[in-house]
Amino acid sequence: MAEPMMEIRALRKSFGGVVATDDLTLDVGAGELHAVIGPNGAGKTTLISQLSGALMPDSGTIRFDGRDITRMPPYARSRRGLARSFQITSIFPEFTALDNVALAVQAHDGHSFSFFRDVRREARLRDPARAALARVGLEARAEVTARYMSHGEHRQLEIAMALATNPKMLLLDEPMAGMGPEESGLMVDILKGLKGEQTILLIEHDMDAVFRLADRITVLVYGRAIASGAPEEIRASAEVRHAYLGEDETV
Amino acid sequence: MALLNARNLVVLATFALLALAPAYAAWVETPFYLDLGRRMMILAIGALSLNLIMGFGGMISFGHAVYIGIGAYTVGICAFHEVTSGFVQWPLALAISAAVALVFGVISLRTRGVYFIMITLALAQMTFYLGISLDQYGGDDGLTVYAPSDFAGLIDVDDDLSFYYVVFVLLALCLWFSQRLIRSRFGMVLQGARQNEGRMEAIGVPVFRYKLTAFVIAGTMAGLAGALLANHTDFVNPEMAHWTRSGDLIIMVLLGGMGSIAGPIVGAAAFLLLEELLSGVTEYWQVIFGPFLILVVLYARGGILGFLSRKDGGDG
Amino acid sequence: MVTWTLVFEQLLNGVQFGVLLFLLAAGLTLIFGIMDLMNLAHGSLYMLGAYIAATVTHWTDSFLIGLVAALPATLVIGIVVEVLVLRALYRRGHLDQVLATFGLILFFNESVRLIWGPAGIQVPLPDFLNGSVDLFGVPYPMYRVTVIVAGLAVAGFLYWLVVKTRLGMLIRAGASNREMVAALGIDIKLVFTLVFGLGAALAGLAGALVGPIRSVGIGMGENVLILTLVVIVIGGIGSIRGAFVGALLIGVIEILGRAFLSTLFELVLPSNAAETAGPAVASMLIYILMAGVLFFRPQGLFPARTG
Amino acid sequence: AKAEKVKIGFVTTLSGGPGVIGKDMRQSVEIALDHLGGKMAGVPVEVIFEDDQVKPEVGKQKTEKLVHKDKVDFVSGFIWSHVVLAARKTVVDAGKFLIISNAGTSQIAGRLCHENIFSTAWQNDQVPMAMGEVLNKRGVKSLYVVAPNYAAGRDMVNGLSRTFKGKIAGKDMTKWPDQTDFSAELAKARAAKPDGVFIFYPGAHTNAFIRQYSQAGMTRTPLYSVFSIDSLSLPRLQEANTTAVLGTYNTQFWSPDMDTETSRKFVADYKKKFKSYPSHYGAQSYDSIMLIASAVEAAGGDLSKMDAMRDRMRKADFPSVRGKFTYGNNQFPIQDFFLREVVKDADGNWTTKIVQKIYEKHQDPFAEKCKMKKTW
Amino acid sequence: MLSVRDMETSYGASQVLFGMTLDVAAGEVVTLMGRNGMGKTTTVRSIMGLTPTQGGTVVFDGARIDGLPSYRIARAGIGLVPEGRQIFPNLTVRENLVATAHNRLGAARPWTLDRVFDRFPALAARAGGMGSELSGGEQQMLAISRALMTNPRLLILDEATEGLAPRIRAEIWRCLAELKADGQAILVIDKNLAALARIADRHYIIEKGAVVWSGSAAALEADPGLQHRYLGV
Ligand SMILES: Nc1ncnc2c1ncn2[C@@H]1O[C@H](COP(=O)(O)OP(=O)(O)OP(=O)(O)O)[C@@H](O)[C@H]1O
Ligand SMILES: Nc1ncnc2c1ncn2[C@@H]1O[C@H](COP(=O)(O)OP(=O)(O)OP(=O)(O)O)[C@@H](O)[C@H]1O
Ligand SMILES: [Mg+2]
Ligand SMILES: [Mg+2]
Repeated sequence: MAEPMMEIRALRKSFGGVVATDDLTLDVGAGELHAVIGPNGAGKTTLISQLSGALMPDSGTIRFDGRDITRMPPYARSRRGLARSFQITSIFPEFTALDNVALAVQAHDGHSFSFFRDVRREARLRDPARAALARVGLEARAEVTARYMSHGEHRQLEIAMALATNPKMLLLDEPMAGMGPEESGLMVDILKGLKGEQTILLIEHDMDAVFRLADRITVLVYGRAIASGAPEEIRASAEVRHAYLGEDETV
Repeated sequence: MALLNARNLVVLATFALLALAPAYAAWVETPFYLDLGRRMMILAIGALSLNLIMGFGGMISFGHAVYIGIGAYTVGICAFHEVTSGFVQWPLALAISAAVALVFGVISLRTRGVYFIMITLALAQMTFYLGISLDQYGGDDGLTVYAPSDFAGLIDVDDDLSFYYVVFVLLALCLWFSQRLIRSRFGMVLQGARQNEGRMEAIGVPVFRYKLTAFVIAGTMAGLAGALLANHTDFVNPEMAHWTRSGDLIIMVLLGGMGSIAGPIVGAAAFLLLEELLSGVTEYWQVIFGPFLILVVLYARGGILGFLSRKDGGDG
Repeated sequence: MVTWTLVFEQLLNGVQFGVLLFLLAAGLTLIFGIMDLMNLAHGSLYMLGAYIAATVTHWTDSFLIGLVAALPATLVIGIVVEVLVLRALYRRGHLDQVLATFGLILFFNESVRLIWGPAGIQVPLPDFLNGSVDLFGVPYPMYRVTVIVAGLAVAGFLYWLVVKTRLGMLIRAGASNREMVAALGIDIKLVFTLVFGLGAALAGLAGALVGPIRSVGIGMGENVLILTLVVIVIGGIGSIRGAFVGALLIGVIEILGRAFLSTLFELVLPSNAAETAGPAVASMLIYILMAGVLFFRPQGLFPARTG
Repeated sequence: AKAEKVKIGFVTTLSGGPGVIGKDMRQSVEIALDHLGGKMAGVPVEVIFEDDQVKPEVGKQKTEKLVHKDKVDFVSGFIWSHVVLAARKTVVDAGKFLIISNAGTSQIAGRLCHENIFSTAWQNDQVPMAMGEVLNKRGVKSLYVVAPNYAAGRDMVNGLSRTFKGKIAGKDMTKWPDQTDFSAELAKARAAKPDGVFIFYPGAHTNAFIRQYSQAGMTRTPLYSVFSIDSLSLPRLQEANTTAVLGTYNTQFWSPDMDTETSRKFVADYKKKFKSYPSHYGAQSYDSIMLIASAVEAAGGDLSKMDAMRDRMRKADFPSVRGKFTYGNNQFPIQDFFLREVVKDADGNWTTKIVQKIYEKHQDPFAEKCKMKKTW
Repeated sequence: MLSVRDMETSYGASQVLFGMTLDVAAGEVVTLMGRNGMGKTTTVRSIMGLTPTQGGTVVFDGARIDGLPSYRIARAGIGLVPEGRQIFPNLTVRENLVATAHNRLGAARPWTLDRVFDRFPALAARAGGMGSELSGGEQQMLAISRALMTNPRLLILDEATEGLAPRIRAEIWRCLAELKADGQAILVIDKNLAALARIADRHYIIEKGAVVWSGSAAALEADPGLQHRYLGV
């Protein structure tokens, strides 16, 4: 396996009595699409929040691209090329779709202590932003104020913002949630296109998509990885079927 | 959006009125209008600066008058110690307000929302009580500024008319600066942080630094208003930093229309004009002014400018 | 010359002051913390409570009747204000609410001046409340003891109401998502109106109680409003428990600061420096306390557990 | 040439709680105008009242308006030191007369004195200085002092210390203006067991203090006050039946029972018209108008004769409520001060009564800081 | 039981629904399908009185309910599981359930706390925790349970399985099937075609704010072209 892009060692996080991440150890190889699945409340979002810096772990370490980032603030991780999308839509509602994405581009284009130049005329922000919107199929909605977009469109915008910065690694928290079949299909295609170039940690309950995309799958239950392996192995595992997939769900 | 919509017209008209007020005052031989106009513009600078952090950055400071007070006291104390050169006083006023804003910002920007409102209020009240205990500078009686700022003959601040235009030009400069600022990268970060701070961090922006910078810029601009106010009233006093004054500034911003750059100017003008007109009608003028504010909130969302742009069919 | 009985008496003073603040803070934390309505006019209701109680006391020669009359009167005023003005503002931002309720302050202050004149009113105390009782060797004004008891009773009642009853749950639910509460079959407008009325009545009660101690006058609401905001912010907005602890904390610290800070400073500073620093710092004390609390706990002491 | 009209701008506080002072001042001005028949030297008089809202900036702006828009000839009134300090320059720069009816700031009495500024009141320090003498005479050895922590409050305490020879057993400077609960201070005062308590509280705070004073069971300790108990606060105290205030002492240059012809007439007419006693604020305002009237008479109604008007005013040659007095070099009165006691009048209303003259022809200590020389 | 006729709804200047018409009979399970942004949620909000309509009528149980405040519509017997869960974050799980619970219409076998906890043991385990602390899927279960606790005659679910683990999702479908068996009428919006097909009696496909196709479950399954055209599968 290639040099891991992200190494998680003995990560632990508890909320009061709930242990949301329980001595988790996990590697994500460079260029790999690694899916994390597991029942609701297994600690998937909590994991992503710790990786992105929104939550601080109680103990354990996280290394990203050869550096220990365990205690780094979120913006610094983002700068190093770690981008996340949110499970619950998180955008800038008063900006247009294009402004939303352009802001993400700007965040990675040096500092923003520039007080005089009109950003809306800066091609080096606008062009990549448009490209990212096009990639998720929102180009026609570029000038719509984000607040006025539908739920599914918000999800697409969310991904565009994560993509716009050409990150080394994407943390995607249920990108397909709320998308219709057609949009889901589009998203699978997008992710397929990224595969190989980019390292991706994907959380998703849409098993169709997971089995079509993932190089490796880790199953999380009560904060522990109960299984990890290639899609076929996971699909075959009785334990996983019992804990997560359910008996009669056809995939 | 058309350039000449009602909203821009009101802003232009306000500026035209302010520009021509001295001529009118001279014509009707009522220099009082000069005084009124000047006070309007000075407070407009204060309101403009507050709007930068409040309207665009979502930081509702209930202590913004402090920086006006500090700017004013700097000039007053300089004059008291017979340092009358404006080239010393004014930059010093800006520097000290900036420094205080930096310290207060570092303390208060750890908090959000209402907690932020209250901590800025607390810091302001401490400053206010400090001013009251400054016995050597008159305590709450305040300090008379015996000599106006002296610009070595370049500008005569003691002359009502030339001082008027100094203020006018400074106001225009502040407006222009704010306009550029809001549309810059910095402005985008500021506004983005208001809408969704967590996301801002997640896309890689250390929000605190930007908010702090905005806080200091606004404090400095308010400090300028303070330096002007000291020369306008020839008198400084802790009252200038009282929380009710910060409240007045907030009202001006809201009245004019928060989030539009020129709104505070219209708001300051409307606030002072209404106060002047209504108090001429009845000594119980607040019985009218109070409900007027309520009506503005209920029926003119987004203040005066918001109201006008909606009439225009703009998208708000 | 600090004796233990003096310290004890000052503590009592602090508690009494705190309890009064709690009555205001409880109403405000309900309205502001739970219903998320920034109501600057809360102090005006306090003022109206005081004026109404004073007036009725003079009409009827009975302080008790005055006190009792103030409650329904402020309740009704609160409800009218809510229905006419504030109802439309729940969905707006805090700033719109600030502007509108600031307008209400101006309106109420001037109306009071029109009706009662600028001078203010005094409320005589009935004889049975005028004496003092012996509390562990300290003669303490009977009336202040009454205030303490009344405040504690209200605190208990509110805790029960908000934490234990279904109405309390609905209030809290409505605060986070009015639309959903309505969509689940609850007339949330009515609930909010009632809660607002309750908050107003509590403020009115505080005003009525304060009449015989302090003076009843225009603008009495604004000073106390700031103090009340400080209380709920220290306590954690939206938490009745926080309001209670915050109020007692502020009450006691404010009184002890005023009482002993100068003496304390005299021990460590040259006397003329102590003379200026003492009162100055005593004035700032609660603000210093608040800034300190917020610096270390940006959500107050008892953060209301919201999402 | 004779002016068509004498215009007087009168700046005071009409809104909010302190509006009660402004109201008394305005009513007294009305009495003065009644007495003058609405004319000075045959010229009709117009008085324009403005509300300063106790804010210096507003006071300044209103003064600007009076001077530059209404074009008044005299500006009078001013309760608050900081307001008059802010407004002073506007009047003086325009070459108008400023007749201060109350604010007794040491700055204007001293360094900022000006030939066109007159006071018909006093300088802050004088009244507590008189009280200090009273305390010495009455053998008060230890005194507890409570006053608000702002400029006038500190002035009062300093004034007292200039003359009081006993020991200050304790001193509390309370928060201003928010603090209306004095339980902490009163507990300390009682524990200190002083011979007397000295207070200074203007406006509504007085009532709160005295009521808590009696509720705290302090009534056996004599209470001495300055500027706290007057015709504005007494009716309120009576309303609440705060009998503790009866028999307490304060000092002042005037009292409603003052035995001068002008004062008797002023008080009688005021009571007839407004059904209450005027306060010293009112008396001073009455005097302001009368002082202006004397100036206009001297100029024969020609308001451009500034020097003639000024000379006449310097002589203080007008019917003052306090009888005859003179002006010092700083154009503040040199006058007598009295000890007053709170009593019931014949109708059962509470008022103050002069007990004793404390100072004769007293001049404030700041006059020597004024650069003007007395040439009259 | 529910009958919507010619409903028109706009957000400000932009119109979203153009003559939306649909029916749900007692005991029937009906689905509303369509791509993102076509107006499904808006339809639901309009029925519930959460978004004002500009035209059309809504009749429920023989009485007109359009124009009524939403709490009266809910009391008439419609229970909503909204898009995006919208649970009360500052209430505990138990409080979320009981705060608005009711059995106004006197259901014979009402939903109670015990019954809900039985159905969703995950909630029982977190009963004392705050709503805000639940994971996404737990919140979704809570939202469904909360609606059930009002014992509605018509249950509306807007994307109620979004973000649920397959096993839980399956469980919810099973639960809906049980409800259906009990005679509960349900209007459901979901993207999971396979599951919908199994449970629903009828489907509506909407596009640009109006119904473009309606018919039985069998008819839809039999027409892949239709599925492709409107649903993108
Ligand atoms: N802030 C918090 N306080 C207390 N408990 C929390 C908090 N955040 C999460 N939890 C708990 O931690 C556990 C893991 O939550 P998490 O959101 O990570 O789950 P998840 O795997 O993302 O689930 P889902 O698939 O439903 O989104 C849950 O039981 C949740 O209730
Ligand atoms: N609050 C709003 N203001 C303005 N337009 C809105 C608003 N909410 C939704 N819209 C617009 O109305 C249209 C329909 O939205 P709706 O949410 O009803 O779609 P939907 O079919 O539920 O989509 P999804 O499957 O994405 O949830 C969309 O184009 C959306 O942009
Ligand atoms: Mg999750
Ligand atoms: Mg939807």
